[in-house]
Amino acid sequence: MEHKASIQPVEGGEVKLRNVTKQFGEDVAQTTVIQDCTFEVERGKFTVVIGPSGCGKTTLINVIAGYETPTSGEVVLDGATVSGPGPDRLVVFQETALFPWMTTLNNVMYGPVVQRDSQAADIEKKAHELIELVGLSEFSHKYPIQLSGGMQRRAELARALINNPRVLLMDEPFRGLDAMTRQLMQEYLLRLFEGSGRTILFVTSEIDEAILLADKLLVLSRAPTHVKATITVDLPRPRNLEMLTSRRYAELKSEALSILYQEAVSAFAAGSNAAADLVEAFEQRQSVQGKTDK
Amino acid sequence: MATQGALAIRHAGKIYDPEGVHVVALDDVSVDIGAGEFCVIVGPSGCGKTTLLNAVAGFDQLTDGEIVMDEQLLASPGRKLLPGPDRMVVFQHGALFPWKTVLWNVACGPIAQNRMTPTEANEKARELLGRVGLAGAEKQYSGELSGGQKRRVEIVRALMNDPKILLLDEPFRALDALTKSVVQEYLLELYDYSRKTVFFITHDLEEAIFLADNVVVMTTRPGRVKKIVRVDMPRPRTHEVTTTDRFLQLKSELGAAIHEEALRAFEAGERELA
Amino acid sequence: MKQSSHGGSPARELTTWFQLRRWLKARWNLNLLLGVISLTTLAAVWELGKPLGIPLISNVPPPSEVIVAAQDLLTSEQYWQGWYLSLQRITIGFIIAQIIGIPLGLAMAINRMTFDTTFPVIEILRPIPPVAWIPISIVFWPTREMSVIFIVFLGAFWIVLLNTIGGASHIDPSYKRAALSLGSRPNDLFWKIILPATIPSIVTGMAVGMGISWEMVVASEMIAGDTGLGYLLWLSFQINAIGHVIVCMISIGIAGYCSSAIIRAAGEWATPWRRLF
Amino acid sequence: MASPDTTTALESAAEMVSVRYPWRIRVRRWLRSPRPYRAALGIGVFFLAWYLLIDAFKVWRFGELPGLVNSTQEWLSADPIFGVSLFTAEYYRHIWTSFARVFAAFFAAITLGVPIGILMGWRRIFFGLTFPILEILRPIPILAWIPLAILLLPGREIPIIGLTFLAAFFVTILNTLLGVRSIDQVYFRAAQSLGFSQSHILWHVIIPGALPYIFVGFQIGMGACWFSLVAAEILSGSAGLGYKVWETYYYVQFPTMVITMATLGLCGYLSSGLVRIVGNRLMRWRAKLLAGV
Repeated sequence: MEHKASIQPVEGGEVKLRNVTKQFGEDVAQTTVIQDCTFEVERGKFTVVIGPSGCGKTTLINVIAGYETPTSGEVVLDGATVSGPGPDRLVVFQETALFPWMTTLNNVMYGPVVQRDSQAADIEKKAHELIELVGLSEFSHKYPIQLSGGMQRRAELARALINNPRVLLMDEPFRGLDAMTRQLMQEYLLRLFEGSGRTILFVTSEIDEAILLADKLLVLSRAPTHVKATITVDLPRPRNLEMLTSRRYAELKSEALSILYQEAVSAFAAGSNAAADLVEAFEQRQSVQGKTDK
Repeated sequence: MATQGALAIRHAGKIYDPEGVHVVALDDVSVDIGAGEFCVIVGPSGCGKTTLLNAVAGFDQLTDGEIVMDEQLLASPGRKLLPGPDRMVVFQHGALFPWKTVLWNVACGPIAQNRMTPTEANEKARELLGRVGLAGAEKQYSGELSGGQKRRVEIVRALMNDPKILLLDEPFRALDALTKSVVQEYLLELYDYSRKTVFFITHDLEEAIFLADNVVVMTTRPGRVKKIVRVDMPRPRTHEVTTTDRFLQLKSELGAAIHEEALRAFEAGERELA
Repeated sequence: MKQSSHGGSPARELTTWFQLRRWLKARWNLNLLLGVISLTTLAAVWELGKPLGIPLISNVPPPSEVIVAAQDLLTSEQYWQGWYLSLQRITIGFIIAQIIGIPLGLAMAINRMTFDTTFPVIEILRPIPPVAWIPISIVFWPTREMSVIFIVFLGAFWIVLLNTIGGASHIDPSYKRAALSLGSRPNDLFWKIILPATIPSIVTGMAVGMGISWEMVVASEMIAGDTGLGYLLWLSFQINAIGHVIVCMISIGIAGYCSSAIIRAAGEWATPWRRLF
Repeated sequence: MASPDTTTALESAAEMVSVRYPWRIRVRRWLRSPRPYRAALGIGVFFLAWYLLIDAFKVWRFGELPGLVNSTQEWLSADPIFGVSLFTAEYYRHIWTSFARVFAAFFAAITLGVPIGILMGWRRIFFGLTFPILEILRPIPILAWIPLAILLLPGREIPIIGLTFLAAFFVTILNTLLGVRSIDQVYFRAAQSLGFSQSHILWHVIIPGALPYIFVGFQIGMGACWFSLVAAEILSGSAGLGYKVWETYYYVQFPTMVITMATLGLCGYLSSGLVRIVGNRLMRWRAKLLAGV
């Protein structure tokens, strides 16, 4: 999978969250999903957010993308407060959100076409280039239902990239793919973006995926969500799957896991069934570590 | 040690739609699993792993070859095999009846087969559920459980029937990595406790090595046996083995083979759709 | 095939036989066979009902008599005029129902204010069976023709309206979000996202609505009409020409089936993205 | 089996069991939202339009129709001009007659339709034998059966009930069939592996698994019952709400016509509500699943 075209860097892309709080509902039914969340997505870096399932990661992405307005606090992109969705921050969705009634080509062309900022012929040319870049040239006239899971994710990537977003928001984009396809997609993503200078905010619940991709790893607390810890991932680039066996990787992983563990314990104490799985996972790991330390 | 449940698959072949598209799903696959052995099949999507499992379970018929259990011919192209409680299956997406409680789900097998009275079955079910850390969940509907809990209940349900062999079809696929590791350990614990023969299918190489006595790597379509590797790490295992040198050695030995097949499958998949 | 590679297998002879049976199975469509059996039995029971004196069925003229009646009816001008008029009523009433129902449904799904004010009124009117509107429709409309069309309209209207609302308000929010992110204006959002995403539900609503329209045209022609297939059915019954009654029933069945088939085909054509290959 | 019909049935099945907050919170929320006031506005405009178009200005043909004031007065009057109001026995006699017919027909339809539907979904041979007949009969509108029903069935009462029955019967069969077919194959496989007997599979897999669809069928069937009941009563009845609608037309008792129509709406609404309540009771597992507990 070699590609001639490559991804050009863009201006800007620095995202700052300042004391963002998001609440839903009112009265007795009110819940706070995000509480006083402050962090920074550095320009040109790969920032990964990890947290226990159901902790409000998707809400966080929704707030940054502008689909939800924060109850208090603000999201700042390159100095300007975000006030709604826009093509400068594009989301690659968890379950694919390609429009099923459009072919791959039309899906990719959709952004520039509705923004009406360039000639139709230019748009189509550029769309074809990007489709080739993600390896889907033969599929440009197929509908999403006719593509495999991995292809759909790549088509969605192309649909986002054609708009030259300043930040790419990826919300568990590889969820639902099988282990093998997932690894292939991770490698693919690394090759595509390493050295491109693009700003990416990537959300995941898989620790291995998180460390493999990240420059900076943000560990979230359970709901109400805030950043519990920031870990700088200093593994060298370009990265490959073999790094998953390195010593530094193991250190980073256990650092992240111990933070996640505390969160899971408190979620479990609060009566969450999903957290039960996690607490057990960590307890197992602890006993393992205890033995190896001896 | 188990004396029952030795499974031999000899020259298994499966062709879908011989007149039309003629898809060869399995081509001359032979696997021998000793009684009480944990055998894991790894391979990319569409390599015929599930076809093989379905043939053993009795959901599907081979078009070639035969399946022998404990020296007895179970199935061959002319001999239709029916599903039964001697070969219990744990399904990819789970098959707990969502309209029943956990206890009912676990206890229903022996009751339906008239092997136990409801009281006995419920008692045994409670004991086994306790063993996998689910005491107190009996009265919940199975749809209310978390992913990891569901899988545990399902394995317990299978074991309740005292099968000769357990067939697991990518049972942990939908779980995240951490949850997966818990359920894997529970599975190993139950395996050490019951010593049933296990036939396990997965995509995930680490999972395969961690669990298996033997790892069988299959090629992408048509499914053939590419490599069989014996995992000689001692039991009982916990996740600490995943950091040992032997584990990493096995992983790199098998990793290359699997990566190659995965890529081939990936490209074949794209060609097929084009 | 590669059987010789392991000819020693005890299953070898069986394999050939097995393949033969598979082949037979693939050619010999079991369902087709069963269908032929069941329909032949049905026809036989119907035909023999009278000579054998089977209760209920013996009152119905057997197929042989129905065929004679059909020959009789198929040559009459009134019959073909019935087809023409019923189809005309269906078409007009049905199209009006789409013209009003689809935009109203879309408006209700998009605009909360419209929904909140209109939906309660719909909830009040909808449970009244459309047939019960026939008398008031006759009183209101200046001609019988108009009142029949109104009833047909009413039959299709509710279901089309409800399906449009349902379809448009259950669009996966991630489609709308993606579209907004990519810079859609409200216009784009409506024409390029909401409308195509609603088409499958609209088609379903139309297919069901067409069925109800036929019910309504038959009912209103029987009750209040003086032409059309429904009226002919009722007339035949009143002059005790039971063979004609059955021919009319079959004709209406065929007409209904064909109109649904047309809608299904149009739906397929309008939603190419739902086809897998 | 992803036909469009299937998806709508699924959606309505999902709607049937909705997430429930405590009622006090629901009421408070509802009152705080603009919805009740908008609803009041919508209904107000409807009745006002009725009043203005008919009672006040008699616009065009609306002048022929029964007015809001007349109809309401008649309905609430202790001594109604045309003999039917909330305070007359005749009113309840008609309601009772129609209700009795609908429920008799509905129960007959479900006791026959559900087993047939289950057999069709479960047994391939039975499906092959019955489905063609169903497919041939189904396109014929229920109301086109009226002459034949009168002809074949004895008396005046049984043809009406028979026709009402037919409406619900087809719907029930079809939805039950869809329901059985919608059950994931994996549950059947699990049941086979677990050594379930056929009756076990029937009671513990097929019936609970198909129940959501079956109840959607019941709801549609209940609607169809009222629908064909009215037609049958108009054409051959001598009592009942449908008959009354036609009679009031015939004798030009228009206010009573409105009363009867409104009553028909109310009866239809109540009976489908009843089906829904029973369905929710029987499918608690689904309520919990959908609420995401």
